[in-house]
Amino acid sequence: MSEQTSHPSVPEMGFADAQSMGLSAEEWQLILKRLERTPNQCELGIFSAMWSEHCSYKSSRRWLKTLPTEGPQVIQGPGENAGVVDIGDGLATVFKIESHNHPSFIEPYQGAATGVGGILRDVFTMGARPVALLNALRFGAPENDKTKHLVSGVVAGIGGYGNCIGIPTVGGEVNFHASYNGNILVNAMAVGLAHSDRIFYSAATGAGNPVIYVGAKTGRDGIHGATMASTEFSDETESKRPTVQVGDPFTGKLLMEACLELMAADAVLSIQDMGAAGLTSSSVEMASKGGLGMEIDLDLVPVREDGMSAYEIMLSESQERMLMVIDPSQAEIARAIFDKWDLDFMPIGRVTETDRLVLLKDGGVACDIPLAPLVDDAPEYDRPYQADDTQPQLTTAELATDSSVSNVLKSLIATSDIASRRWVYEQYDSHVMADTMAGPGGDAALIRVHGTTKGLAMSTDCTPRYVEADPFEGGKQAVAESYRNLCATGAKPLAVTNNLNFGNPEKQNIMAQIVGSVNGMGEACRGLDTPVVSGNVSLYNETDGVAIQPCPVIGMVGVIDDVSQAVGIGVTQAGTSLFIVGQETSSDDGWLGCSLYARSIAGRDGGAPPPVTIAEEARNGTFIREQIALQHISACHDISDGGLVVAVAEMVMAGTKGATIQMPETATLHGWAFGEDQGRYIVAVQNPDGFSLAATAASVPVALLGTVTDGAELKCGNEAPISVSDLRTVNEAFLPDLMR
Amino acid sequence: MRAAIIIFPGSNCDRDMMVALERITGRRPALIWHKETSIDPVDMMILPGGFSFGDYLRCGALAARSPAIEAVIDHASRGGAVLGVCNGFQILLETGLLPGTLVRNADLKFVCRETSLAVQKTTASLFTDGLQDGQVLTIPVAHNEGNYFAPEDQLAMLEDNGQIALRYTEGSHPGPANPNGAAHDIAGIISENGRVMGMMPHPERAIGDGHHSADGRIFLQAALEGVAQ
Amino acid sequence: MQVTINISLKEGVLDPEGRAVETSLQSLGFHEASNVRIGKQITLSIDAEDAARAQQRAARMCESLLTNTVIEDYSIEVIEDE
Amino acid sequence: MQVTINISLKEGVLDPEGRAVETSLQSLGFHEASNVRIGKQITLSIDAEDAARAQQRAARMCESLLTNTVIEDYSIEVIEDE
Ligand SMILES: Nc1ncnc2c1ncn2[C@@H]1O[C@H](COP(=O)(O)OP(=O)(O)O)[C@@H](O)[C@H]1O
Ligand SMILES: [Mg+2]
Repeated sequence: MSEQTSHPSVPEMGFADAQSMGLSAEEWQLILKRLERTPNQCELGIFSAMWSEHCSYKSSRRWLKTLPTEGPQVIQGPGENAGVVDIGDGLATVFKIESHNHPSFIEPYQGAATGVGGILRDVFTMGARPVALLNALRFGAPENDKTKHLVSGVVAGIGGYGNCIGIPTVGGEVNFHASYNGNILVNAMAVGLAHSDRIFYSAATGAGNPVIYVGAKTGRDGIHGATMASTEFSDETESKRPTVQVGDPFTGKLLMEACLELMAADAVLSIQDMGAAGLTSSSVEMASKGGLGMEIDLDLVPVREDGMSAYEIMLSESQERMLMVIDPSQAEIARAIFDKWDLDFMPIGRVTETDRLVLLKDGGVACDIPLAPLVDDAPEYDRPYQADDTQPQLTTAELATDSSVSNVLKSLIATSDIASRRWVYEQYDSHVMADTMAGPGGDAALIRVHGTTKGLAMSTDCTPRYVEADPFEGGKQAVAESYRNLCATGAKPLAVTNNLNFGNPEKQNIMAQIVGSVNGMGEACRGLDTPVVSGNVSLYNETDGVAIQPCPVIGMVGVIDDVSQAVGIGVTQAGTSLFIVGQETSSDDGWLGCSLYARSIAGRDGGAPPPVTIAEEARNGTFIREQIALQHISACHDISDGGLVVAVAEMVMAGTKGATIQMPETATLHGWAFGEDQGRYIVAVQNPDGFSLAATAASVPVALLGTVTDGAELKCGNEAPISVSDLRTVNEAFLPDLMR
Repeated sequence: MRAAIIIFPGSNCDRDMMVALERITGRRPALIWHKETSIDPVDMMILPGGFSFGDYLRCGALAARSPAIEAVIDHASRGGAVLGVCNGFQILLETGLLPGTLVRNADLKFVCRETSLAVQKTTASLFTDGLQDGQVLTIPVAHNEGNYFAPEDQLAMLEDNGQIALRYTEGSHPGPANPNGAAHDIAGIISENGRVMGMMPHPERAIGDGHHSADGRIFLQAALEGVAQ
Repeated sequence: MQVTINISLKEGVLDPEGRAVETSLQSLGFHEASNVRIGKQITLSIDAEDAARAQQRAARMCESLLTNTVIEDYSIEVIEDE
Repeated sequence: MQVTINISLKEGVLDPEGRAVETSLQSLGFHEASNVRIGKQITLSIDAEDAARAQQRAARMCESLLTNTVIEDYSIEVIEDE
């Protein structure tokens, strides 16, 4: 016990200790210099957590700064718990995405569940009621031994938390690739609604004000999770099995309701959830953002276990906890609210004027360090980078095969990339709150906004194979695809959050992936007027030296003014005409390089991905939204994985009718049918002539593709028709078969 | 028509039910915190869906021991109408107001999807009097423990007494009609006097206005009219 | 006093989880496993003057909350503190 | 052979269910109850030549399926058939 009780410098730490906490020699030297003495264990732990990649963004910060973060719609950009975007009517949407990759690999259920819990806290900390959850998941190859176990645990965990706390999970993405065999990705996104003049921030205010700890008790869960999330995985870490955090969605729900009630009562001055690095990051961030100091008596922290050291209390990642500064005159009201919800409410310290973090324990000082170096002087690296060789541009001719379009279609929609995700999303409560106007299974999800006619639209997207082949184009593409998903429902995209999942940034080619995709993302966000308002970085996603396919996930949120005018992807009206938007009739030599066709049918990985032209994306997206608002479009779907014919098949499977499409007479038919050229949509319209005229007026190329029919068949050119129920059977099989 | 919705810590469909009833009747139901020991007289008490007490121990077990439940039992014993939806159904079984139990879905997975329900009018009940026998309603479910179970003799009794009010039936969903393995395809049952009903599907999520279906509104409307009779 | 309460499903009561576990065990090659049933084990401390009293209180807890007597049986073990 | 496997959360791992049950017991007037932890008890038959072998197979089942060794401990009891 005596180790932490007396003076800060006992026991003395050495470089070896720093190293074991993930700090480099330079960082150790920097700490000694800033402190002008040797840190004790607790202090060193605090430095190591705050300077971890996870908290400090030391490898990515330089590049993140280049992203556009401003716009008239932005109320709060990156730097707070979540981004805040104006949606009119005095309302704002608050959202963020976050990764829980490593914990989910070790304990898939709890890892995924606590990921969801954590991102929800980020959103309600800002004063917003969470209204929707999304996720982006990447698993190893379907045939890998661990995949099945990880899929079932992660999906159950996401559902376990979201379903219980009562926030609908409305969308996401799942993909499989061998590069994720030893390092899955579990990214969770939460979207909330708040009054735009009632946003809560983390900066501490008012020296002397009480610092209150609320929520669940502190245990020894996930100590040093933030540093774990910042180092490479190896079989050794797997066997080390750190105490994992266990989520408690029930307490999470109580905490959410209590916090929202407290905020409505005007008692909160500043508030911060305890996420990665727990009490350390919350206290440091609150104090430093407020330009103040903080003093905490660790003996007052509600703990679950006996004999916890200062180090353990500060670095515990126990879930469902918050730190707040409250108005002392409101303390009784605040306490009554937490009593009602049966939650701990404990004044543990106060805001000070010292610019220092002072921690007391067992009558002594357990830590006394200046705040500035923890945050402002956190190391920032300009890591060298060198891109891998650029991929060759593959021609359609060299990828052609003999199969008929219908046969290729049937193969493609059965693949792991395109197969229906129903097995996943039916385990998520997608309509609790009763505001889900469009849930999983379409392009973007839509959530109605009470008291208005509006709907929030949201989607998560990334195509790692494109990013791997060309980080810049791939980064652009992730934004463009999200943008298309929103536009396809009729919603105007407003802003994005991103989750940069990469390998070890100390390797030059990985760093080049980061730089390239952030640059691409930035260009797309600028061009599409969707600034980045929040995000997360997850690096060192490697196992035994092999990196994952880079996966910079975009989460985009937008608004549709009248949600009753939104359209879905399913075709429902026979006799309507199908058009391709964003493509001339003559341009039938599609882009097959890096496509799913190339990989699954032609057996050829790689090749340059389809380029994205942002100006065309903006023009086409705007046109689609206008036509939907004018109610000229009855179904709409963007063209992405698998290309044109796959998109048509998805519209038919999701709808109640069949379709007939004309196919060009061309030597490069497979390019036309399965090319993944960007910026395109398929729409069903009532009035083809009017639609063509409008497109011409907007300078948007469109081409008539076919008709929606009463039959239950999809007919491609002169090929034998395929019954829609056969398509569904093929498309639905993959996940249930895998998970059987 | 006065309705009260009882809220337990962890309930999460209380607001949904309130909004649905308000849209249907134009009148906002009373919201009652589970610690209340007395409840002003109402025509119908509703136990909403969610995860009361985190579904810990057994679904509905901890909620069924809440102070407000005594008022619900009292109300029911005086012939008052009670509706339990999803977790509310689980709570009703734990209180003993309805027989049987709900165990984990046969495939051990949470299930959220549309289901088709056939209305069974084998006995008089305020909940089904306004509906047609065999009428099919499309209403979603979302639960982990909706697999209705009772010993064979009790099931036979439920059948004989006409207490099975809703049964899963074939519909448009690609999966099996019965989403959870419930005995006798039971989706909802009523008490012998027809005044207490528990059901797994969520009518409040199918009241039109952008929901996939408006059949939940048909169901709730019929129940509200039944109570008013 | 340290008390352990074992709660098992009554015979004849459906146990989907037990069945699923049995199937998984079989498919993992544990062909010798059968009749898998899943129950609960609750451990708690009870502050009581003697074992008999602890036993009695535990039984009350089972009857009033811990078990669903329609489908579950229980047994109680008390270990006296030394 | 009749085998009972008791699975409990490792010490220090949060047991939200145990906590909720404890609170509920308290509010029902069982103030003498504390430290409530909830685990699982799996019973099964194992066809094996002797108890040692049954024990060994049960341990294998625990490691490969029945327990989550990251957060759970287990113990095995074998009752020989007569
Ligand atoms: N992990 C998931 N959770 C919830 N919904 C999902 C998940 N994965 C996919 N979906 C849903 O399935 C549908 C198809 O997903 P995806 O193929 O990624 O769509 P798109 O290509 O249009 O981006 C979408 O509606 C998506 O929201
Ligand atoms: Mg998508």
